[in-house]
Amino acid sequence: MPFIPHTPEDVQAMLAAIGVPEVSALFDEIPASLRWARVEGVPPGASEMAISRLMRERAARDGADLCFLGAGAYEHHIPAAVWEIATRGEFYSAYTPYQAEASQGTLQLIYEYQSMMTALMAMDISNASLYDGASALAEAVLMALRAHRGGNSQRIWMPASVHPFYRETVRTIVEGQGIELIEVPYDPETGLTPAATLDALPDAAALVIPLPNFFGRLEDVDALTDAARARGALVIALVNPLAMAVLKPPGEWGTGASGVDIACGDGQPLGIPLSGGGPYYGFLCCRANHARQMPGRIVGRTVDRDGRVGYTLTLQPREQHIRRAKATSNICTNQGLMVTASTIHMALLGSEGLARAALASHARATALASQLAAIPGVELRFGGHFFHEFVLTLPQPVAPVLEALASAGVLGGFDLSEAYPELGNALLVCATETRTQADLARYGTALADILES
Amino acid sequence: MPFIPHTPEDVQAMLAAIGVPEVSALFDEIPASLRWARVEGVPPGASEMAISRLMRERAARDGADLCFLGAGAYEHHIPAAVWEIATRGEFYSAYTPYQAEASQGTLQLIYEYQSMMTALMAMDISNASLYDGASALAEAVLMALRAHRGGNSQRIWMPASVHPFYRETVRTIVEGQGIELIEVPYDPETGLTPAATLDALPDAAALVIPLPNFFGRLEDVDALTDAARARGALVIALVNPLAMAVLKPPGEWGTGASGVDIACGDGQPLGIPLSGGGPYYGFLCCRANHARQMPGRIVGRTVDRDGRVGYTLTLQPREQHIRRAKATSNICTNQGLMVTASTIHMALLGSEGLARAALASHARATALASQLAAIPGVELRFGGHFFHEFVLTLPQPVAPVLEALASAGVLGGFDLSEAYPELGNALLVCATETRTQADLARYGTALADILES
Amino acid sequence: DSPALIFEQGAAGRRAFAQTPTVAESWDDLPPALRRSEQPQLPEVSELQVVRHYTRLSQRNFSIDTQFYPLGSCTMKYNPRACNTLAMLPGFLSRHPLAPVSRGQGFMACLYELQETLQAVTGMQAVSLTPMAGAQGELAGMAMIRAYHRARGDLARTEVLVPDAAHGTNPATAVMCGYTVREIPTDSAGDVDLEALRSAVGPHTAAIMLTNPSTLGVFERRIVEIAELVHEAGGLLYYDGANLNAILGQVRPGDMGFDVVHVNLHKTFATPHGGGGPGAGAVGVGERLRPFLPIPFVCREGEGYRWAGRTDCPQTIGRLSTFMGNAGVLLRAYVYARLLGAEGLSRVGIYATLSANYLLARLGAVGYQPAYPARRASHEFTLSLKPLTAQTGITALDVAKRLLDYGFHAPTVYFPQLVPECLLIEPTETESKQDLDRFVEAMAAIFDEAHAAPERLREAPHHLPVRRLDEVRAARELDLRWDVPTRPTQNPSA
Amino acid sequence: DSPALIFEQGAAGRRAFAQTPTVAESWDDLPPALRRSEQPQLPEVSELQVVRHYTRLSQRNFSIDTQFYPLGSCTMKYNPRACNTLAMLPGFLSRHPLAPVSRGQGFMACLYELQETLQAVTGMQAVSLTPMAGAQGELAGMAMIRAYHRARGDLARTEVLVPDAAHGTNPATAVMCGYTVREIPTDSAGDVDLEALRSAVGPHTAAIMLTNPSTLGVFERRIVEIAELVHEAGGLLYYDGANLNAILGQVRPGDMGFDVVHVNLHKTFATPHGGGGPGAGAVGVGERLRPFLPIPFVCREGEGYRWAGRTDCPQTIGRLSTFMGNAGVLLRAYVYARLLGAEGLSRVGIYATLSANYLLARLGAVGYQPAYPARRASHEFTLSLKPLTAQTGITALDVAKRLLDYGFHAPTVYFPQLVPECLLIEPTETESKQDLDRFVEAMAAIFDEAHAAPERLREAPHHLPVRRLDEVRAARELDLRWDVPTRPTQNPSA
Repeated sequence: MPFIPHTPEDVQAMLAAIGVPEVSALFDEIPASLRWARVEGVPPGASEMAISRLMRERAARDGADLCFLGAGAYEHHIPAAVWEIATRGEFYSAYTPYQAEASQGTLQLIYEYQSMMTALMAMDISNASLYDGASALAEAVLMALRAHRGGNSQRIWMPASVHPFYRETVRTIVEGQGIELIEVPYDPETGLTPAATLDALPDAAALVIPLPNFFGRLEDVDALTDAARARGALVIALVNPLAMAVLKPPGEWGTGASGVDIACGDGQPLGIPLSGGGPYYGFLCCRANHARQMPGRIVGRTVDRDGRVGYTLTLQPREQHIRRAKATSNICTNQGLMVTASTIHMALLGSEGLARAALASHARATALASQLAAIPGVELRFGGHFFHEFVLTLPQPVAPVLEALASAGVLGGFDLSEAYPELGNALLVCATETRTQADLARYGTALADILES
Repeated sequence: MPFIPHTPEDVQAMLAAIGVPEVSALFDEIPASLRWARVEGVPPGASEMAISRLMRERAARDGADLCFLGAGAYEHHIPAAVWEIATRGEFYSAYTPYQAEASQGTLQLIYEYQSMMTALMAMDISNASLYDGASALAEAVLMALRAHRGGNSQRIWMPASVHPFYRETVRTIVEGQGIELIEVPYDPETGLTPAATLDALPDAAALVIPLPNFFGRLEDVDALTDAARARGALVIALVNPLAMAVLKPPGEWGTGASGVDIACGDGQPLGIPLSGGGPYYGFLCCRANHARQMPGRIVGRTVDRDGRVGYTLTLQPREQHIRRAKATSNICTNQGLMVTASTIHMALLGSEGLARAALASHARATALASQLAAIPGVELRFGGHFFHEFVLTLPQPVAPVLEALASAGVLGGFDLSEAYPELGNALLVCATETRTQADLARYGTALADILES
Repeated sequence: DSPALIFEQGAAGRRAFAQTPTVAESWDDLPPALRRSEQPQLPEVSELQVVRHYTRLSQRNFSIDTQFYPLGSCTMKYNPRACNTLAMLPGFLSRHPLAPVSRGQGFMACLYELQETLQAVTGMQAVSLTPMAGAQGELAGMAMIRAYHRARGDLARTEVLVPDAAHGTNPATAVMCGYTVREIPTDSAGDVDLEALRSAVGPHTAAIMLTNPSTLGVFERRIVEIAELVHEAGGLLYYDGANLNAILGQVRPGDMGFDVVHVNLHKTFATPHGGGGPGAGAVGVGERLRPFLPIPFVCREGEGYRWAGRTDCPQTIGRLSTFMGNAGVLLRAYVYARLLGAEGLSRVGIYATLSANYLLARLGAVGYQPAYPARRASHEFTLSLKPLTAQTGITALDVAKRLLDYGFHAPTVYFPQLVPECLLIEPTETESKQDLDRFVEAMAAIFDEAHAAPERLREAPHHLPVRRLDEVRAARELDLRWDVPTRPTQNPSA
Repeated sequence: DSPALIFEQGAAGRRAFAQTPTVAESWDDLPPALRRSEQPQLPEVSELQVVRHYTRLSQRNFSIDTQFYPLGSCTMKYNPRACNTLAMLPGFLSRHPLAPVSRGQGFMACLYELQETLQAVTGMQAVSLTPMAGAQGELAGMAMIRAYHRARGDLARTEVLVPDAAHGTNPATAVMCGYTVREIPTDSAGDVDLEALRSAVGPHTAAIMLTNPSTLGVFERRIVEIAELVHEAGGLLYYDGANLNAILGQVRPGDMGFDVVHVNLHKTFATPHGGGGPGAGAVGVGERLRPFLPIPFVCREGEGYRWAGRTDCPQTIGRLSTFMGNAGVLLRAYVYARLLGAEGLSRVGIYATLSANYLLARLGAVGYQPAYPARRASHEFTLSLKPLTAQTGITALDVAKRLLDYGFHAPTVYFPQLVPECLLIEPTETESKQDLDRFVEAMAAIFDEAHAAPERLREAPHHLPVRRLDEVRAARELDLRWDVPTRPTQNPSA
């Protein structure tokens, strides 16, 4: 009986204490017609030895390729210490820190996380995490609608330069509440969202501004922030947190560094492995005046009865377990363990380390862009600045090329033809600091070979 | 400066406190002729990211073959919990538990280890570990010579059926003290050491008895124990500890279960990965009357000033840091972390789990022996009982066959031709509980193909 | 006092050098207007300082690996270490979510087989693994119900029925899906008040959300009637899987009449709680809701596996996460399911129920008052401390805090709200009888203390890193981050 | 009280079922006379019980990852986590020691490059990695010296010279190699008494064993004269590498005149101490001793690597371990060396020395008495508490135990024995100035307590899991294992 410690003697003693002759009696309140369904279609149990071998064999078939995929998930160096500590039983198997006295480790760590994330974003307040970047954007949208004064607008300006899966996720999550997502088109020449585009659109409660955007391009965040403010809209920044080590943080966007209202994104680049798509975590920061509209858990510093510093969950009346139907969100479980890892990661790299990782990634991507664009028929789709990810156009359809690259052990990027057919044979390519010159050359050679043949 | 936290400001403040202008002044007592040697021939430092990639690439070239090698190191299932707990910082980075109050975790664990190991061996006392099986045998030999009453014999009876590398290691370690290792021959028909063989040999202080012996054969330990005793010699058991879950333990060998004096061996089969040969650990148990001849650390249970139970290193006057030239051994560092893992492993498997693992290994080996012996020209070298390891003779030289098997991804066993030329084209083969029927079949097919071609 | 914050341990310019790229690349090609003018104030510490700080912080936590957590409704069972080790194999960790499925059939096979297992244990027809927690599973379920009614043109169904004992996520989710919530009272025996339900249900009813066994720790005995009632009115039944551990392998939500179910893998399938997450809230549906499943899910094609998306499932409610939900959590749950297998999964409900009823009997004998003394416990049960409070002034909170001193995590307190001074206790199937007995001993000692030394309880805990915290101050004088001293501008890559 | 032993938490028949093979195979083909008649009394516990027990036990330890260890002569520096992660990659862990070298060139390359690195930092000509700890490195070194003299037919050399301040392993090792030990006194400045050495050295001298810097924490200034003296007499010089951290990258033992050196990789190369091991004690030799190196070591052949054995090295002293020493420790040391590189290795000695001299200066200012006030500290230094003991009765042991209460591991006490009431303090290069300062503060507080509240110190520690233990009782009433209650015979595989 895997993981069940009851011996036959234990069972007899327990039944005697309960006063029933056998275990089935404990289920006697369940209607007989429903009882004793058997689990069918599930293989019999196996030992850890057997399952370990199965999983090792399955894992060996995966993850060995040279990866130039980004598109929302990025392969960065993660110090060994991060996960050796994060998976310590006391973090890994702890419950949500509702019993503060028995959870000071997790609580202090989250307080430090909130401090780091607000520093990185130049914002006032951070929550303790949401599920992932896409769902964090959905929560940011809902939060903005709650926070938006002076109007009952149910509209959000959502640029087409936002990750298509993010947009789709937001739609799934918010559409039950009758919220309208107004697509803000991008300029097909630049891959950017001109601030003037908003002029043609109806008023909205908030504008989402991505930095970098899905194409790796750097939006004119100051102009967009100003334009949204001029229309009375709030601003939601959607950012790559690693990029914020070198790019202007959301708290300083806009004329006079007025800053955005809400900043969100996916914390994956900060110490979270690719892991097939998750678990990652969503971060959400806001200005102080929106604190009570914030969804999710928040940790505060306080003192105990003896005046000693301690940490506790605070502002809980926003949450579903207290406020039920009137909560700011239905969120309960978040991504605590990911935040644990990410906090350790940020502490290890510090601002200098994060800046270097960001710029090294960018330098690798820049070098790769030059190499690939030098291949006959391959072109950079957009001129100008990008950040560690860029769009190429190929002289032929992308899918078969990617397939051929994969056969050569190279994951060449993300095919944009489905989400952005107007871009033609477009491919989104990424390189991070983990890629060496030799890796770049390998990609270049493989692509050239495929296109030639 | 990897791992050095000193900032330039720190250094200045520290130098000021010392009262020297620069760091080089701190080396001014070193003769100038010797100073400032530069490290040459060592590559420059690299980031963890770069070295991680290097090591991953190197590791990927290794350990992927299907292994039928035993010969002193055995691939058994190790529960994931074992090393996840053993590598916790509090075990991994702790020092030797000399400060008992600050080391109760390690000390209680070693006390539990000693309890488990004495239970497994049916002996009175266990130390806290030695380096590995071979060096443990050397320490056992030295201990036997100290403990041997009634004589100044410097001779030890050492069967040729003991692992040749063990014999060589013992020789290296003890020969400085003028100790003579008298080889006890085995019967080439049975692979066993007949007790009567001792009759032809001069007296010795102790007899080493392996179980199983190097050929996987089960020596007649009772007869050998009795024969040694009859000659006034002590008995040293050299055993595979996993086998002791099902075989008669050293404490019960001999007529009337008189038991041996010393039991030793390699703890590797109890939760230690193959890891290219180490770190493993040597275990050493003895009867109570030999306690003060035991080398290495020993933990005892006692009480503190308030009468609470606690654990501490004890009998330290045997050791080099107290007794210096008169110590029982020069050993200082042992294999504490391996013992930590092994204790957790034994606790997880229990006696039932160990017995099942032992018998499953044996069943796999038995099945493999039948399959391989069915290949034309392949024969079991010795008839009769063996334990999870056996000797085959091949119709052609072993080395090229092993090479061909390795090319097919199968590590076919250990070539005995160098150590035992008298056995002809002999090959020592092992299978453990980790091998499936499909694995056995793969070996059989590969071997048949190679021998046919 | 609490350890110094990691920020306070730093010194300007200190770094964990092995972790930063050795070369500082230029940022000259980034537009000056978009460059960061000041480095963010992150800790400046050595690697050893980081390792030591977070290792020591971890020791200030309770956890399953160190304590028994009789935490009702949370199913704090053992999280097998193999699940972690195997989900973190390098091949899985380095798999990019957008990598072609041809390069990850092993990963895909695990997810597919997990879908099948969840179908089997819930009695559902199809499963999507993408929801990232129970609450997102609820969202997915209610969104599917909404999509179902809309697809039929049945737009009048604006109301969702929720029993008053339900988890807070239920009403919150219904609201997120645009529904009005109508609470259904519980009768004195702990069952749904069937009369109240009958009068509430109607053509405006979109669904009822139920946990069975309920949060009161008892099995809803008239579930078949409830299902008939709601179905007859055209509504659907949502099963909140939070309490699935109670009936795993014994009863299937599908057989009870539920149309959709979410499974908290971080409860029933033993994936770690991680100090607050990640979880996973897979959803299973019957035939009616199958067209609306969230994407992506895994389907089989020939010998292999591929993602199913909008093309396969045009009526899908869509995506709930950027990629494939909490994939690593799913791998852990898969390993757990394989270790247990069919017979092992069946045992879970049996032994969880046995342990709960045992604790209930023992604590009743000590003098604690069961909230529903005439009922069997499911995998959990409720005590009401009201009599004790009346006698001694000692509250559920006092008992909870005192338990921490005895080395046990507190049970869930003050939930469900309809039981006054409630303790909700769930031992799970993985705690040994010895540990259950030790818990009973501690509860008995506290019962005695409540009468003999109530002050000691009111002041508890005494032996933890901090005593009771000033939560009013925490909420009033918000201190949510370390105050950053300003630092001069500098090129972050200098 | 201490937690119950794991044995005491069991119940007959309880198991960690996922860990035992599901089938109990028969033992019928094993000879009945050799079958075990009673199962060994191992714990019978669940997996959760094991995980919880050992997790909790671990929390009862001090360790580098949680505390500063100013432990002289032990070089308790940070053990980088990457070294562990990378040495435990599945490919390395599953490598069988007898696997053909063609199937493990990555592993072989690591060992070869580590040999090269150790040659470079010690100034030696060849290295063997096989010794499994410092003491075994010493054994290897002394055995080589013995083999060298014998190979030359020089059988008169029966004596080994050892300074009185030497580590206990030095004389113990000399004896294990069949030598008589002659102690050489230390002069008042902490150097070897050269006159005494001169009168001791002669044709009977096989070697001198030296640590430089010595265990007194000072550099042996006349090392060149000592080397000449011993060499002229026909003896060799053995370098005990325990204190190599002090001079890494600054001075090489080979340049000082040593013929053989061992390197404690678990000190200087930051591999973990693991609560007592495993270590690794690689030996390096000059040309004279090269023919005697222990086997196996790695040699290069063409593009690849292979083991060198007796064929390559016919005069070898032989094997010291069954296979290749503590290979996994060697991988950790290799990763460490690569992370540091040439320049990083050079920094080790500098910053270790800086930190030691800083602590020495600060503690001297507090009022503690340096044993050699006129000398520079090396990477460590000695204090004598004799004046304090005279004034207050407080001993080195009292100070050590009180430090534990302050959250610091104790320094080495009562070693070297020639310094009365000795504290031997080694901070290493990986502790930050803040942590050194905190240590000084604690030492200052203890200094004050020694005068103001000596009872508090004599009773220390107060805040640890246990107070001072009765070691006399431990040695007199030996309790070395749990007392096993007998259990009836049964077939272990039933």
